[in-house]
Amino acid sequence: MLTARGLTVAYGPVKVLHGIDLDIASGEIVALIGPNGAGKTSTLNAIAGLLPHQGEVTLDGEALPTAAEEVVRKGLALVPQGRRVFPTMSVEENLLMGAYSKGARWKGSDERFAPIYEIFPRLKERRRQEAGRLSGGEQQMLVIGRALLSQPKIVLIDELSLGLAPKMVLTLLETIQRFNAEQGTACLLVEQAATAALKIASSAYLLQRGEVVYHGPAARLRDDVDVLHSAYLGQGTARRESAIRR
Amino acid sequence: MTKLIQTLIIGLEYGCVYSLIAMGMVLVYRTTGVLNIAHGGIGVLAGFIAWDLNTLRGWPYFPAIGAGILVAVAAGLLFERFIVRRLAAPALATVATLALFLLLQGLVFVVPWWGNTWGQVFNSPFANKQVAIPGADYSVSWDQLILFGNVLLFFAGLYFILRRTRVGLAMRAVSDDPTAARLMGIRQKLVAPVVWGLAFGLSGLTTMLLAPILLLDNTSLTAFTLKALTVTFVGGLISLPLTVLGAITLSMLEVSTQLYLPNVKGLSDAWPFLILIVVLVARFARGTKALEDTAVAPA
Amino acid sequence: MSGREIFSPQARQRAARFMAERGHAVRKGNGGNGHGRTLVLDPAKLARFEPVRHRLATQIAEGGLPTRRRRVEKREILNVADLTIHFGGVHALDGVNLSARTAEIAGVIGPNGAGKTTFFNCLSGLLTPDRGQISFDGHRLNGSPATRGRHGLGRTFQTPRLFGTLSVLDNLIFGCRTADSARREYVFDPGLRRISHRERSVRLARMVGFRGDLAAPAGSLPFGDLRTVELARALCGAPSLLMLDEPASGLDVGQAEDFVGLLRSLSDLGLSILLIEHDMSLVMGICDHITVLDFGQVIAEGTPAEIQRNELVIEAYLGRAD
Amino acid sequence: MSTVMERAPSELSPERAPAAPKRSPLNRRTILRTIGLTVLTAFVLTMPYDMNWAGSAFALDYGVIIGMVVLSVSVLGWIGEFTLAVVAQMGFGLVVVNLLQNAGMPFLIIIPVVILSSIPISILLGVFALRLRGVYFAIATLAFGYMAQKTFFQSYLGVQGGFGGTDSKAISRPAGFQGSESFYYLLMGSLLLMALICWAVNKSWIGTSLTALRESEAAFSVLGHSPGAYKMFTICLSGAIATVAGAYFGMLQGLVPSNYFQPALAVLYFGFAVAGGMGSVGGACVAGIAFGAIPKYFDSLSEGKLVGYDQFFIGVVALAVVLWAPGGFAYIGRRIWHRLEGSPPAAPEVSTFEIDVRDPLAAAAAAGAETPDGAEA
Repeated sequence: MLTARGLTVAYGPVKVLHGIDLDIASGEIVALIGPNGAGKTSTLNAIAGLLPHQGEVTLDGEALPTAAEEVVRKGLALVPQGRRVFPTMSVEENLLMGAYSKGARWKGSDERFAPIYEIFPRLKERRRQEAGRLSGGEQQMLVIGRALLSQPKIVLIDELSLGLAPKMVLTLLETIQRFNAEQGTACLLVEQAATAALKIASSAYLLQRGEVVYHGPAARLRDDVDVLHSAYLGQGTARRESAIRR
Repeated sequence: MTKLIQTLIIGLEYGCVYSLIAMGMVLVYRTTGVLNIAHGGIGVLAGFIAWDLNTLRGWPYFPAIGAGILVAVAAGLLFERFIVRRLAAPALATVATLALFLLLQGLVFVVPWWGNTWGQVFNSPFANKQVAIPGADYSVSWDQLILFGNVLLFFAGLYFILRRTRVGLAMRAVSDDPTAARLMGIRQKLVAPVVWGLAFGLSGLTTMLLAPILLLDNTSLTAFTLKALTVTFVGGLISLPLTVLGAITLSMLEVSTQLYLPNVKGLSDAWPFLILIVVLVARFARGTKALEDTAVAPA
Repeated sequence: MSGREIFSPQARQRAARFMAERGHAVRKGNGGNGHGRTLVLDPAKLARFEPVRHRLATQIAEGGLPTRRRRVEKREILNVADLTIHFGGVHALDGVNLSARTAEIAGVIGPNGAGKTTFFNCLSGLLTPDRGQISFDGHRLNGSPATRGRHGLGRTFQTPRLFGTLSVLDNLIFGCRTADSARREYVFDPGLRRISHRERSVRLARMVGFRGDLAAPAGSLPFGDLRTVELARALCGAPSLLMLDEPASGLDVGQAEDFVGLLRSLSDLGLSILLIEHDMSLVMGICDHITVLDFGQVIAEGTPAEIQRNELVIEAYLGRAD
Repeated sequence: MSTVMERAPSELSPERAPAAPKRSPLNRRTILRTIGLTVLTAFVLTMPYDMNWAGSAFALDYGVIIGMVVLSVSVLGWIGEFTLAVVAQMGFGLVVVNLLQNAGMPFLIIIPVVILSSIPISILLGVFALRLRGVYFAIATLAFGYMAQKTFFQSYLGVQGGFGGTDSKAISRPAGFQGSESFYYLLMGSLLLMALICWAVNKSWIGTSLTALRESEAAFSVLGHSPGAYKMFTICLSGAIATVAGAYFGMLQGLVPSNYFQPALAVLYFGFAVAGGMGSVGGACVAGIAFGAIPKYFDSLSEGKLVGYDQFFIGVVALAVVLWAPGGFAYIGRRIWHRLEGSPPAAPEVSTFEIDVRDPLAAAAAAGAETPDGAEA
């Protein structure tokens, strides 16, 4: 459904992505993992139109626009890194902004928000509270809920686990899995904490220094702890990489 | 007692003016990152157009001020479309507003039939009408009441726009986090004109409300704008309620020193500076820990 | 004469001697102190660093790198105790303890948002911590970043912060001025104090492997050169502790290897280095001691080998494997 | 460069080495510079007579003083700030001159004392500059200027119409410089001296350091240089210029009511400085003289019928500068000069005027979101 061909991103003279290819089928959960500085976030930001890039990105065979505000209208939502809630707006208002691209108004918003409140009952309890005062986990729930309200075909989630307790990460991942099973929303997860993400993903990409070094079933990557270990903590990296490529 | 009521009323009056101006500037600053120095100048343009239509061309009062405000709104839209949008950096756009400010202050003299005199009388139909306050030897003029009423209406309207309407919510979203707002599908190209139009219109409205109380001249709003500028600082150029609070505090202090301590020369005019120092000390004693741009708080 | 040229037989000899010396130094260090380098350079690793040695040899041939080895005294130069800072409700650093010794490379690693850069900013005085003591070179470290800089705390930044419109040479001279006005000795090459700013700058630029035009505005350099020049500028300031914030990110493999060789060599000459780095193979390869931060807390410290085996570290990086 | 050349000529870029033998552009440059300097000197010396057709040299005197004020604003561009307190500083200069003249001091003592007297006020402003940046600093200076006018000047100089009442507030020109033309030479000489000092400072290592400070304050400070000291120095330099300008302004006008020192005027002067090119010495002088003198000429030509037109046109010019030449007159002048010389065109220079209007923290956070380290760290 979402395909990227030769995606290249450069910050001035520094190339951080060297023409990578990505394929995500509809209804699939894909994990994009790799160490710091591998270019994961740049990949997401480029696809979502926040970064100028080269290469072709298509959604359902249709080329995606290059401006972020237009991309979301095509059915691709990005949950950016760092829980970017609108801090001075209430939870409800944040959610309404999530549905902005669908032309949402206050009228009928209750029905619209109902499924989100069902997944995250905590949000319903705090719906009148300022988003900036929520806890980290609640903010993460809010941004995921907000992204889902644009009724995307695919949602890209950047560093779900950043700054969250492991238990909260598991809860959120389970929710994503459930939502995926029920609604068929595809999902591209960028994670540094790889193990958890690999558990719910069906396939995975391992990124290193702006290049895809592994693409295949998530299970294989999960089982081969050594490969992961070396990718992250650098033990005989070179040998392992060549092993993966084979 | 009379003195107290007088203090309250005049203090409130100026507080309203300061907060109207300051809010217009904060609105623009928050959503676009531009400090709109021309805020006072736009009001002068609108005021003179309304005065022109009313006094020179014999239009009735209300259509005339309506037209004046409309011109201000149009100026805002044009300024956004042709100047702000072309300048990528907010800093440059700030300088552009400064240029606009000079241009508008001079404009009054350039239009020959507006006269080179300082100050035009622009009375509202309610001039000289007053309401006595029971139990005190003091009366409120209708113009003052209209000012209060309008400010309340404006606050209510702004509150409604920012809380209930799509475009208002979008404005708040942009001011909270421009990048996240883009990801929601909010188009800056639609929000920015609204903001500039609203701010310039607000400036026009302020002049209309002030003109009956003061004379209309090319700097009628400037002195207020400069004070309001220091007031916006109290709200850290960010918070609307804090800005209003700062405005009312400043005006109350000014008026009460004038009335109660008339012998202390200059104290009433020193308040903006003194408040500023207090705010600075408070802000930095509490500690913005970052010395410099490197220090980005973790996300 | 550029770096690409073939050297004279003498230069080649000196290069060979240097390589032998370095190999020797690494092994000797290994046996010398208790917790030192458990990293024994296996043949595969050596092969990987071959280009570095080659390039270093080139630099020596050009008179760039100081070759004279001195006996280096090892003592604690930096001691951080209970360093704590918070932004709003987030504890960016929470009771961090760390120490660094002269002539060693200490690494600070950790996942995204662990507080590594905040830690550096607290050390160099750009941020004021809520709590905690930093003692450096025998006295308590407080005061402005400038004072700390003059006390010998040099650093680079995550994104290189060169003075873009000034020439490369001016950038470097800027560093040298500090060294002279603060009367600092160059730990890694005392001879540098005796030569002019200009000469000193040129020598240090060549030493870090900068081959470009010294008169060019620093802003026009390619990214890799920005990093090397920033390093050279920090060295010009004659630091006794050099803090490097991700010095190898954005560099290609060859440049990164140059860096490794250079840092190792500087440290052998007596300079203390504190390093934040993402490239784990690099960190594991050159650090004597590693501290791992997560959520602003020290979750592990030890030698590279110990860190690689540490369960907590693996968990912090990979998430809970259950 | 010499040491580098001697040590290893090949270490410089290959383009630089062969450039030396070409002598023809050098000659052309020398000729052009000589001609330019001669014309400029002749023009500066004869200006009051060249401009005779337009009225008295009074307008020119006024312009030169405004040139000093704009120079003072522009100098602050070296540390990337802008000030709205110059008008207040002018006022203090004027008051000091008045006090000294009443005490019977000669001119040669007055000016050094005026310069010294500017330092405490500059230091007060400098304390703000250590804490505040960009618009925040400007607002602080604005509030300062506002207070100075409303309290101190109003009580000392009196408001418009009142003129402070007595002759004791009148300021006289120094002996020998009573006429507009002779006073012009004094003023022009002072302006050129100030410009020369500023130019020399900017060319020296102080200027280099200030550039470095502007480019990255963090890097500047961790290298062991104190940003505060450099900022304080620049503010003192700027303050001294503005204060001396105020002293001359008093001598030119004789009696100045406090109304003159309204803070809004500082906004106008800042506009001049932007049009001239923030941070540029020459640009500031040219813009100040032009924007100061030309409106005065037209005022006297039109017998006061054109009062107020100046602001309008200055506004238009400033807007045009912002839109098409953010580097100001200085940038335009440099481009023309390079074309004349036949040397490669000046690099597309970014305006030295870069105030970060937003909260520094917020701006850093916003920038961090777009840069690689923000994205991945």
